[in-house]
Amino acid sequence: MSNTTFDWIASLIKAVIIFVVLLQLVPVLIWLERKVVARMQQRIGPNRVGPFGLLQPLADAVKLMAKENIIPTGVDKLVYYLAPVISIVPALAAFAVVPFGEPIHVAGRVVYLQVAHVNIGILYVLALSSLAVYGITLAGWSSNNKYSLLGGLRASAQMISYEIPVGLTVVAVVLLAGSLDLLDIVNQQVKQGIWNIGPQFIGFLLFVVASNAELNRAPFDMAEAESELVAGFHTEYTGFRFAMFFMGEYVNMVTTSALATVMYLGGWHGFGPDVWYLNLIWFILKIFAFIIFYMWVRASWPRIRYDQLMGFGWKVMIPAALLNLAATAVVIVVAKERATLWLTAVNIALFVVFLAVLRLVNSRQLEQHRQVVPQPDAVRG
Amino acid sequence: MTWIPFVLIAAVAVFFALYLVLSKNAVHGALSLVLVLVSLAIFFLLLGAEFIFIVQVAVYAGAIMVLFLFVMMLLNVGGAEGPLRENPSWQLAAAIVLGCVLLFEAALHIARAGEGVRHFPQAIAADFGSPERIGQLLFSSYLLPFEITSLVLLAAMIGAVVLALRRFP
Amino acid sequence: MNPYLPILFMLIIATAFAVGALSLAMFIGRPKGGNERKLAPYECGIEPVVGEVRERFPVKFYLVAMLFILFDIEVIFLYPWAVVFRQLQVFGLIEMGIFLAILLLGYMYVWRVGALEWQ
Amino acid sequence: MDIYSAVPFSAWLALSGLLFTIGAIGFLIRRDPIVMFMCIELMLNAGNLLLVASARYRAVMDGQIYVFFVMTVAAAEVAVGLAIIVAIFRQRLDIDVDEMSEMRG
Repeated sequence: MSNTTFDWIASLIKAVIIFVVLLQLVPVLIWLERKVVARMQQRIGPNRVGPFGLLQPLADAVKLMAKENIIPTGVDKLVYYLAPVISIVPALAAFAVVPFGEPIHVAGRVVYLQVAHVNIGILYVLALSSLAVYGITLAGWSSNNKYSLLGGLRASAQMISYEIPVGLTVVAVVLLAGSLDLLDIVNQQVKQGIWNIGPQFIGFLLFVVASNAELNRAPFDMAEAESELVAGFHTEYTGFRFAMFFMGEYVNMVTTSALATVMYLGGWHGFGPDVWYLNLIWFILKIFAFIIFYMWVRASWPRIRYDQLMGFGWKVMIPAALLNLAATAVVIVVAKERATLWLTAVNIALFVVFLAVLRLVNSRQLEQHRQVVPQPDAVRG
Repeated sequence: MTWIPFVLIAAVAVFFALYLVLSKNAVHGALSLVLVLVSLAIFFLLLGAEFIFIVQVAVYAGAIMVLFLFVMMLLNVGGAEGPLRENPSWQLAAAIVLGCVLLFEAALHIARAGEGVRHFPQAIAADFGSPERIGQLLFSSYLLPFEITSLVLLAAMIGAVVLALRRFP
Repeated sequence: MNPYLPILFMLIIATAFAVGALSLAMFIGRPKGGNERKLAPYECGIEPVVGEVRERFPVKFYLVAMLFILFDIEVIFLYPWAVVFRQLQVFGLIEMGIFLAILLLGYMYVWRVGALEWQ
Repeated sequence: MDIYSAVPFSAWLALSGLLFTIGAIGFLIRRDPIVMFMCIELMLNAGNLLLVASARYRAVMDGQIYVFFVMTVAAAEVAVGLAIIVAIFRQRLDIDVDEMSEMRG
């Protein structure tokens, strides 16, 4: 077998496996989210279909598939059908460059444990996630419904606003690694002896917040606020077309979690022996930790107001991300070899200061609030 | 055999370029322009311009076209009128004549250059078009243009804000 | 083999899945009659308000997209810089500092003028 | 799969010229300013394609840098150009280039 044939077959197999795994993760995540959120709200969650309600997503899928395919009057049919496809295809393709293990050797050839090993991996993921805006905008526009259009515009304005902080925090990671290749980024973390969550702790926090907003998830899910916008851009979508938006969202969540794992948590590295199957388990565990964190956030915080959301993105996240980037660059130049150590120290110190300031501001606001509203307990009921 | 990707992608690009010019609907036109941009991005990739490829996708397809869509929705010009709505016929004639002249010029150039432009057998390094090389060039030969770029962006930022926020009588 | 070819495979598989699933759903869930009420756009369950559906929206949305483009370009310029930063050292710091300082002026102007407020 | 060895440079030249011509004709025959704007983008991209192709065929990377700058300028131009369209629209509530005669100054 020639080298080229081998490469073709290997990459085809990898592509199919990743595709199947990603699609299979969607029902698992939907089930998990319903269960986790239910438990946090003192409910039980799905428990009728199958053991622990495990087959519930399957039942939902059958229902969605069999639903009547309504095309509302006055929609732009071409765009209306295209929008769900546009929202899921980039989501699936974005995962192609994420590495999930050390390259392994099969029959004397190197096989990368990622669908495509490219030079500019991290930028590729960001670029494809910026294409996700289209699905939402077009869905809102084509539906011939005011609320859909407003929801779509809001969602896309929010997504593009938070793309900039995401990009800026990623630049700080690239500064440390000196490469856009995701494999290099993981290896560099092993080489420097500490995962990037240490020297980039502030960046990590910014990335988690900004990516949560970019995923349109609660508490940043103003775009699909059921109470205000009758569910936003997908109001007029039923059945499987609706399901496709959902799948796109969950796949994006997996990709973002995987990206955060690769950039900040050392990728597939963990404790114990360094064999590829253990590494894979570590990788999956870290991804699920992130996903459960996102679910936890969703269950804990109320939705924030749209003007606050945009103001936060432009006035807090961008300056903070720029400061983080500048600090990283300066420390790298000044501290040279000991940059990692210094960055870790600076980040932790800054975080402590940040917490202290937050506490101070909070208590002051609470004080003012008490003065304005004499009996807050009575008001709250 | 290696002609196939070129012909396929070129056909896609030309088809959607024509669709942009002739379609009645501005939003459909914008979507077809996105497809043209993406097919050109694939060409960039095949021509060894890895970084430019991703910039094309991220900036052109991911940002500039989004602004076009936003403005169309903002101004509600989605379902615009026919493409050739009551255009003066001299304009149409001038356009076609000018187009023919342009094409003829290109053809003339190709014909005159003959074998000269057909092949420069040039091997390229493995990192041709990588972000490292772009960065090295940007911070050596092209340092001044790079800094001036920030002025262009500053001017654009101020200009657009002034124009968009202005109160009209 | 071109390292980007697997991405093409992925794109083809994903598109085939999306189109296939949608066609299947279209086949299974054929509309089963009904009147024009059923096909009317859903706006809080009440009768759709008469008038232009694709209304005009606040200029704010446009401003956000415009600022996004300019900042996106700025971020894109940061990537090649970050990759070669270890070679450039202080020189890179100064040059990028100038670049960002000029853009920060614009950012401050935008903020001062109130383009970032969302009334 | 090297596209470079099979496709002569003149093919890129022809494709780029064709796309540029389509953009130019579109710019002249359409009246919707947003579509005209998109035609300008098409013309810019035809130029970019030629720059990248010649960068490859001469094995010099400068062409790619030019494309990078062209994209930057295009982004700035789109932001300002669309701002002008929005401003005119807000004032006149109608956009048709033939009626923008007051722009002549």
